[in-house]
Order: sequence, then C-alpha cells, then structure tokens
Amino acid sequence: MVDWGIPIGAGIAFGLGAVGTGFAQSKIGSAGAGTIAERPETFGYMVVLVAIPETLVILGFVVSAMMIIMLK
Amino acid sequence: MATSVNYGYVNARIRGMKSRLLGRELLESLILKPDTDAIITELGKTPYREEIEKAAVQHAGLACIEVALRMDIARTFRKIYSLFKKEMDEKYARILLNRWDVHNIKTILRGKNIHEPSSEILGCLIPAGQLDEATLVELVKQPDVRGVIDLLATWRIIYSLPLTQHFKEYSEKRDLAVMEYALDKFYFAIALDTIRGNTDDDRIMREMVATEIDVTNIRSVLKMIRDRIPIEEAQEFLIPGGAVLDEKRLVLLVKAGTIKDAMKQLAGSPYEFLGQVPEETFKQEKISVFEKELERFLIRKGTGWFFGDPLSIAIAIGYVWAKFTEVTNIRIISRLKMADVAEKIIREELVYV
Amino acid sequence: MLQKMTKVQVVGPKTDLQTVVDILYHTGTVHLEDISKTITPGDTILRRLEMVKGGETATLLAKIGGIILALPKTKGDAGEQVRLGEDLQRKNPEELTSRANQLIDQLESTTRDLATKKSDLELNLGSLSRYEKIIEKIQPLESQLPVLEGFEVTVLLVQKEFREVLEYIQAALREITKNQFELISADVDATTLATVLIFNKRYSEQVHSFIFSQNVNEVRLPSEYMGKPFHEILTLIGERRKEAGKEIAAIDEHLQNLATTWYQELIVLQRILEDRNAELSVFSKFGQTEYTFVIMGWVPKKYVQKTKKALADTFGARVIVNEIDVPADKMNAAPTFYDNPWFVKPFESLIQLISPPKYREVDPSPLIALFFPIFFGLMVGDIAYGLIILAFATVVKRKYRMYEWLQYLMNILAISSIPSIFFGFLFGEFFGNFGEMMGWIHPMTFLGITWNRIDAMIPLLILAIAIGVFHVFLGLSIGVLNALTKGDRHHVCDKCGMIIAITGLLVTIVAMTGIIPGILVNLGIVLILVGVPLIVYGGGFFGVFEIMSTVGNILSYARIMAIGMASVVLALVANTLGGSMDVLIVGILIAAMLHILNIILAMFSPFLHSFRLHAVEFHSKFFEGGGTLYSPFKKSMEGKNE
Amino acid sequence: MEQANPTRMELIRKSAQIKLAEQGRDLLREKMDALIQEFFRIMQNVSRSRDELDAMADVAQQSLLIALATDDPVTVKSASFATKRGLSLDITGKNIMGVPVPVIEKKRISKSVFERGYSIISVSGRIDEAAEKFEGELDLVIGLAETETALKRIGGEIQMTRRRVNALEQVLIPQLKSQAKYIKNTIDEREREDLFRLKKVKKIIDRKKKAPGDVAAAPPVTPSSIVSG
Repeated sequence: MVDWGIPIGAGIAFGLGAVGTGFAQSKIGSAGAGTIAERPETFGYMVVLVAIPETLVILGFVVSAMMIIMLK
Repeated sequence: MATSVNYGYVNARIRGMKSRLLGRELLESLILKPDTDAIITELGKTPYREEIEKAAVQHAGLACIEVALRMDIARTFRKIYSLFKKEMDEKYARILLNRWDVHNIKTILRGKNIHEPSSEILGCLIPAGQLDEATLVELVKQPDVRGVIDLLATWRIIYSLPLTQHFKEYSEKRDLAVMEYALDKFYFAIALDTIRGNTDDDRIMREMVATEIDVTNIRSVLKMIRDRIPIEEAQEFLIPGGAVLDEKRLVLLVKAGTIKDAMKQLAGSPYEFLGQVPEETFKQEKISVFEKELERFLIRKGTGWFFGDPLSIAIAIGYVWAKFTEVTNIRIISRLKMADVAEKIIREELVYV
Repeated sequence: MLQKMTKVQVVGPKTDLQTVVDILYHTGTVHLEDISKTITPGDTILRRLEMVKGGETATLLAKIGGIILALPKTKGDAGEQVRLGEDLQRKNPEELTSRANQLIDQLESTTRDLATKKSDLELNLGSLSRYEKIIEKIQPLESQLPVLEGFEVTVLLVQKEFREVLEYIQAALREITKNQFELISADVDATTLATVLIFNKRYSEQVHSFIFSQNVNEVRLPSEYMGKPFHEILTLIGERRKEAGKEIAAIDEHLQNLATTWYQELIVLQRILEDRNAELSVFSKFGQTEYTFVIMGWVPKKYVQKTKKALADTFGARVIVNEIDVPADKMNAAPTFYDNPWFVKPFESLIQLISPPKYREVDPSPLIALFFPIFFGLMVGDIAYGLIILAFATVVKRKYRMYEWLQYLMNILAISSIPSIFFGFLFGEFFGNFGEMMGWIHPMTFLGITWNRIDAMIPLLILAIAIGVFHVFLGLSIGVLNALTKGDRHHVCDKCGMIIAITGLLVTIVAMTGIIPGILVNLGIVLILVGVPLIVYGGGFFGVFEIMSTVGNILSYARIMAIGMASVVLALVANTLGGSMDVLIVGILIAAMLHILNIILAMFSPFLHSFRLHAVEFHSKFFEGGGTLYSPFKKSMEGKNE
Repeated sequence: MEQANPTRMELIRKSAQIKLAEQGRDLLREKMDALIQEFFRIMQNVSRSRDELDAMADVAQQSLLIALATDDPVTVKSASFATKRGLSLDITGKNIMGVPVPVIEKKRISKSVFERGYSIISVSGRIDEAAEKFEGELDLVIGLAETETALKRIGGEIQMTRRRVNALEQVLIPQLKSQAKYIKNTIDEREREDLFRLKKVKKIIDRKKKAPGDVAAAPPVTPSSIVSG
C-alpha cells in the first residue's frame, strides 16, 4: 500500500506556502502597480517588494521537497 | 476582499501623488521669493509645471498662478474620482467632489439672479465636481434661475429637488439664500445618507463629514450670536448630523448670548481649543479668528487620516485635504506676496504648514 | 570604485562668464552645485545670477509643448528624428529660434482652433446625450396625444411624493385655458413622474406663468428643438450626433495630417530647446557679486588638473579655480562617481534602481558584480540553459541598441550566464538530466559529494546557508567600515555586536548538532553574551530583535538552493514527460515547450532573487543610499531632471 | 463816477443810502462770521470722517486681500454675485443760515450676515468680514457725502458773502460817500457864492443910496443878473 501521508504533507506544505505568497503578492502587486503609475522611478523598489513574499513559497517548496526525498 | 486589493492600487497611487506634494521647505522658499514672476518660475519646477505652462499662455502674473492652481485642483479631483470609479464604488469620491458641484450651482444661480453675463459666471466655476464642463456650460446658457433649475431636473440631477421645492419661497421673497440653505442642507443630507452603512470606510467617512458639519455649525452659531439672531430662526441655519454637537446643544450655544459664554460651553468637547483664542477676539467678535482655528482643526484632522488604515478611504481623505491645503497656501503666499505683505504675516496667514 | 571628489570654486570677472561656462561645458568635468540655495535673501554681497534669455526659450518650449499636446500621439520615427536632429543641431541659436517661431506661427493658431472646436463638439455631444435620455423616457407618451394645430406642448416633471399637485394644476388649467388642454402622465423612474401637457397656444403666457409658480419642473430643451415632436427631436439629435462625429473625425484627420508633417520635427525641436533651456538654467545656479561671478561644483580628483588647465589656457590668472577643503563629515554632499571596469558597469544600474550610494559609502557595485552572477549561476546551473541565455542576451543586445537600460540588462544576463554554464558542469546538467541520460555529462564529485542537485539536496542547502552566512557577514563588515568612516560609534558597536552574536548563535547551533565538539556550545553562549550588550548599546533595546531578522536573512539564502531545485525538477518533468510519449515528435515538442518555459522562468526568477538577496539581505547590513550621481555639465546631460 | 444831482434832496438820499449800505455790510459780516463758525464746525467733522474713511478703506482692503488669498477669488466673486444689488437713497434738504444743505437718509448699508443673500453655511467668515468692512466704508462714504456737500455749499456762501461785503465796503460805500461829498461840496460852494453875491448887491445898494443920481446910470439889478453873475 502506498503511504499517502508524505505526498499529502508535502502538498500541503507547498500549497499553503504558494497560497500565502499569492495572497501577499496580489496585494503588494496592486499597490506596486499604483505606485509605479505615479512614480515610475520606484520601479526597482517595487520589483524587490513584490519578490519578498516569494520566500514563503520557496520555503514551502524546500520543505515539501525535503519531505519527499528524505522521508522515503 | 476585492475592495482591499483595489485599495492597494488606488491608495498606492494616491500615496504616490501625495509624495509629490510640496514640502514645507518649498513653501518657505516661495515666501522668500522677491516677486510673483519668481514664484511662477519656482512653481514651474514643481508638479504644477504643466498647469503653469498652460495658464501662462493666456494669463500673466498672479492670474497665471491662480488659474493654474484652479486647473490643478480640478484635475486632481477628477483624477481621484476616475481612480475610484474605475477601481471600486465611487460613492466616497462623489461626496468629496460634490462640494464643488454645490459651489458651481450656487454661483450659476447667483449669477442668473442678477443677470450677470454668461462669461462672467463661467469664469467663476471650478469644474472639479461631477458636473462636467458640458453640463455647466449648458446650465449657464439658461435665461434665468428657473431655467437652471428646470434643466437640472430635465437632466435628472438630484440638486434640482431642493431647488424646486424652495423655488416658490425664493420667488416670493426674492431671496436667493432660501435656496442656498436648502442646497447646503441637501448636500450634507445626501452625504450622510450615502455613508450610512456599517463598513469601516463608511465609518471613517461619516466621522469626517460629521466633523465638518460640526465645524460648519459652530461657525454658523458664532455668526448667529454676533448678529443676534433670534433663537426661533436658528434652526434654519443649522445642519443636522454633527459628530459631537446635536441641534439641542447648538441651540443652547446660541442661547448663551455671548461668544465667550458659548465657547465656555464647548469645554470638554473636541472644540475646546476655541476658548483659547486671544481675549480681545471675544470682544471684537472677530469670527474669522475662530474660523481659522476651526479650519486648522479640520485640516489637521483631515490630513491626519494619512496615518489611518492604509487599506481604506482614509488615505484618500488625507490626500484631498493635504492637496487642498497646499493649493490654499500657495494662493495665500502669492497673493499676499504681490500685495507686499511682510513675510511674518504671510506665515501667520498660512492655513497650516 | 567610487572616485575621490574635490569641491571647486571658480571665480572670475563677470565679463568672462559666458566663455568660462562654454569651456566648462566642453571640458565636461564639473558637477555644478546650486549656489543660489545657499544664498539667503538678505545677503547683499553675493546674489543669485538671473537667467539670461531663459524666458524666451521657456516661452517657445511652452508653445511647442502646447502644439504637441494638441496633436494626436504619433509614433516616434527614430531615423527621421536623428536626421532632423542633425539638421537642427547645425543651426545657430538665432536660426533655431526663428525656425521654432516659424513652426509656431504656422501651427499654433490652427491647432488651438481645431482643439477648441473639437472640445466644443465633444461638449455638445455630451449635453445631447443628456437631453436624449429624458426625451426617450417621455416619447412613448407622444402617441397618446392628439396632434393639434395651434396647440403648444410642454413636459412637466413631478416628484412622486408631490403628485397631488397635478390635480391642483389640472383644475387651475381648466380655468385658465377654458378647458382647452390635455394632460397625460407616466413614470420616468422610481421617484419622478413625467406629465405631458398640451394646450391652446393662445393661453401660452398664462399657463407658463402659472406653472412657473408651482412645485414642478418644466423640461428644458435647446431652443432649436422647442415645439417639435419628440420623435423628430430624437432624429434631429441623432443627425446632430452623426454630424458632430463627422466633424470631429474631420478635425482628427486634419490634426493627423499636421502630425504626419510636423510631429517629428516638433519633437526634435522640443528636445533641442529643452537642452538649451537646461544649459541656460545652469546660470541660475551661479552666484554673483558686483563684478565677479562664483561657480561652485565638484570635480573628480583626477580631472582637477585638466579642468584647471583648460581655464588657465584661456584666461591665465584672471579666472581662479579654488580647491575647497571640505571637512570629512560634510563630504556626504559630494556626488557619487563610479569608475568601475566594464564588467561591473551593468551592475551599477541595478544599484541605481534603488538609490545610488552616498559619497562616503563603500561602493557595493563590485560586490554585486561578483556575487550576482554566482547566485544566478547556482540557481540556473545548467549548461544548455546558460548557453541559451547567453545567446538570447547577445541577440537582444544587437537588436535593440537604442534602449540603454536593455543593454545593461542583457549585459547582466550575459555575464551571469557564464557561471550558469560553469555550475552546469558541476551539477552535470544539460537540459536537466537530459545530458546525463544521454551519457554526455555527469555530476562532478567534489568534497566527497556528488553534486547531483536532486540527490545532494542537503549539502546544497548547507552550501546555500553557508553562502548566506558569508554574505551577511560581509555585509556587516562593510557596515562596520562605513560606520568607522563616518565615526559613528553606535553603529560600529551595533554591527560588531551583531557579528559576534550571530557567530555565537551559529557556533551554538552547530555544536549542538554535534558536528563540532559539544564543548563549543559554551563558547557560543559566551559570544552571544558579549554581542548582545554591544547591540543594545549601539542600536537600543530593539536592536536585539535584529538578531532574529538577521538569522532570517541568512536562512533566506536557502532560496538559492530552492529555486535551483525548482528549475531542476521542472527540467526533469519535461524530460520524463517528453520521454514517456509514444510518438517521438510529440515527446520532443512537449519537452521543448516545458524547457522553454523553464528557461523563461530561469531568466526571470534567479535574476529577481539574486537581486533581492542583494537589495534586502545584503544591502540592509550597510547600505544607506540616497546619494547624488555625478552628472557633469556637458552636452546631453544625464537625465532631464525628471 | 456817476454824477449826482447836487441838491440837498439828493444829499439826504445818499446819506440814507450810505447808512443802509453800512448797515448791510455789518449784517453780512455777522452772517459771515456765523457761517465761518459753522464751516469750521463741519470741517472738523469732515476731516474726522475722512480719516475714519481712510482707515476703514485700509481695513476693508486688507480683509478683502485676506479673503481673496485664502478663499479663491472666484469664491469671493461668486459670493459677490449673491450680494450685488442697487442702492437707492432719499435726499432731502435743510437750511443753514439761508444755505440749502442736503440731508441724505441715514440708511445703514451694513447688513447682518443673514441679509446678504447668500447662505452663511458655505461662505467663510473672511468673506463676511470683507463685505462688512466695505459696507461700513460705504456707510461712511454716504455720511461724508452729506457733510462734504454742506461744507462745500457753506464755503461757497461764505465766499459770496465776503464778496458782497467787499463790494459794499470797497465799492458802493466809498462811491456813495464820494457822491455825497461832492454834493455837499457843490452845495457849500453855491452857498458861498450866494453869500458873496448878496454881499455885492448890498454894496451896490449902499452906493446907490449915497448917490441917488447915479442910480439911473447904474444898470437895473435884476434877479436874473444876480443869478447869472
């Protein structure tokens, strides 16, 4: 019988991270679009700001990858 | 959820616009300029550049600045309106804008009442509200006061309601003020009505509008005391719906008889500060001093919204107030500068720096 | 490296000002400083120099700007513009002015007239549709009305809450018109009632003056529609609208024609005049006394002699260049001038995206130039991807020469693709595991680990974190250096304390996992105990929380490994999926698509994240920013100030 | 100089005229004194009102400036539309020493803010104040119009009276006096002549009485010859 626990756990780890990132980025993105519309010179800041929440999904990915690979 | 995302965008844009407001240093440098032309040159280096350039084609000197400021206000308010319209419910923006509509309608009625030429009336309009230029031009074309009201009704513009209802009284008394009071009260009633809801935005907006009503009422009360208006008539000039001062309390204020006593009654309310103006102001009954304090209070409160919830209407309110203050300040500086008023006095006259 | 700057003051007789400015302009070394800001209005000796002839150019510019605003947006024709530009550049200022005036004479009144006419028409259209709305509402009533000669029609709007007024009106009208009237009502909307009233013309005056005094509104229509049947009015409005539309179209076409003829030249002229305006506006930065002028500016140390010589050659001792000693702590005002080798240059633009460093700060661009490609390479880590990115960057660079920012971007990509290829060898990746499948290449074994990215996950994670530790420590060290130059004791303590505390923390953790002797836990704790007070002294109590965020920063470097992993996995999926297809061509197609997707992601994501690692994790340790870029006074000055 | 008929009747008439002229002159002088007194009284008033007006105008200008600066000029203008209307004044007259002087109805232009025709709710106190100051200025101007006209009229009257007095004193009275003097001189002269003639006649008569024969030789004395001699 296949042990579904690990893949499901990995999925949750990754999925929640992605949802979190998406949520954060949607807000930052819309605000960033507004800011850039008014002050194009802040483009650099905005790119960085939008990229910041990516940490969440990346950490989620790392955790899930580690679960799958290490808990085999 | 949808609204908060939109607020992210709208408020980010508004914050961006805010960051382009002129700082205190720039106002200070304007005060130190030797003449009007120097002020124009300096403003030409700020975000007012485009408006200054456009205005400079037809006007020079002070007129250039004032026309540019007016165009800028109109443009800014329309921009905010279109931002709100595109991104979410525009009802809040409408409240902010409608005061210009009221101003414009009043001006047209006043002008028509004394048969002022159309060009004169058009020159006094500020198309920053919901009634766009096309509407205003067509309104001014009407032959008389009744025509203006009828056209408003024909176009289903809500302001025709209070005007129609009070037209009879106006034509009997030949007193335009009757309709103006109706219009003013109607504006506030509509505003309060739109924001009766229970959302955070409604609450914030309600607080601001109610505070404005308070301030307006206090001002009216001061004028009433000064001109010894009988209490029975007082109600006519008061707007219901204030934040702190309801009608009963306002009537009590009028009953106090002297400004000093009335101000004493305000102790404990947010308007306590009015009791602290110089003693001789009470004696001279100089309303403008109180008014200035009230305006400062309102502006501080208005701009204070910047520190409110970043994902709410608060930011827009803050910006509108800050922008309005800035334009007023520039106008004060340039006009007083032209009249050769001492720098110290200019600084005193500035609304809020 | 940031170049050393010297503050210079050029003083000379006013009569020579124009020539001096010309020479400085051609030498192109001086970053001018606005002296007028330092002059207080009461100052009687040193005054601000008023701009000469600036007004004229400004007026021309305003007028040309107005014309361009009125013309429809036209695509800039780069070639044509260059040709026109060269043409116009050859003209002397007078000719240029007269050319500008010529254009303005020719176009200004026409464009303005057209624009006014157009906006009038648009206003007209706006009000038409307002009228139309109400007429459409009441039109259905018309059919119920008798058409009578000698009768007048008027429409009343009544608020429903006051509908009883209608009965009163009816009664009164019966009286006035001797019953020669008809009245039909219908709803307009929820609150309003429309009443069409038809009555004998004979009583027109009485009826109107009666209605006038009532609490109802009469529908007002433009005089040309008065007295016409509604359906006719609607047709008329429709016709008018069509007509206005045609007129607008004609105006647009006219404007478009003007634009095709003149737009390019206007744009070029505007640019040249703007340049000239900028040149002239430079004068307002100077100070003057009765007979002399004063120019303040910054010159890179290595150009000081050159500048001095240029002036001395023409004026001898008449114009003096003073080198002003600026106390070290005031040097922050100096402009920042990078003078980095070519491979660092593209990375400067990355830093400028955020904010150029202050003069006294360590220039972070060489460090970015070193680490950015390494991070990028570690994340991409694929020979084929690296080669494709390199090719892509080269092609784009060739193709879009005029976009400066794109050039920088592509340079960065090209430079970064080299380590990608290198790490590709290390990881043994060519289109993911495709190379390995084909037996072309294998992951290298190094330090006893086979660097296959899927198998060697933990070592890679540790490597990423280790890079993080190193990078953050490097940042903190530069922070110490910056604080030392500024003589800011608090910051020195803060940063040193942070280094010590983090070291302690790391030692403790590593010792606890047993990799190094457990006894070292004590050492770690001691280090933390030393570090924390230093931080509290330097950064206040809340500085302690910074420890946590610094640890977070270090962990954030795990993304180097994570993004790399994502890329590998996607490549793996592409290969596996492609390989499992029965039809070869379909398999190749699917694999190719996924790889293309992966490459696009690989260009974007690693780029963004290397940048982010620098901007957020690295820079926050030392970088202050907010400096002014060195932009010497010379032709085609950097940035048009906006 | 007009020749008067040198008769006694004429003399009496002239003296009466002189007396009348002198009386008139004195009366006019008195009137002038009174007018001058009145003039100075009004003038003080006027100069005080003028100062007041100047001060008021300054204040009004100042408050208008502030209103224009703080509220937009178009707002101020809009408010002015509401208050714009004609102003009619009733003018009656009164007499000061026979001088007709206008009296302008004291209608207060200053209004309460509630009477200006705009709603106080949206018009700022600054505009109110500017309006008020200008209304005050208008009040002063109207008051000043009254007093200044009076002053002008009285001044004119004073001047006219002075001219009259001067005419009496320097022209008419001296003229009458010289005429009277002439008449008197002429009459005196004639009297002296008569006396001399009488004396002469008497002498002749006396001589005739001494030599009666000579009487025939002597031409007869006729009243006409006496007169013509």
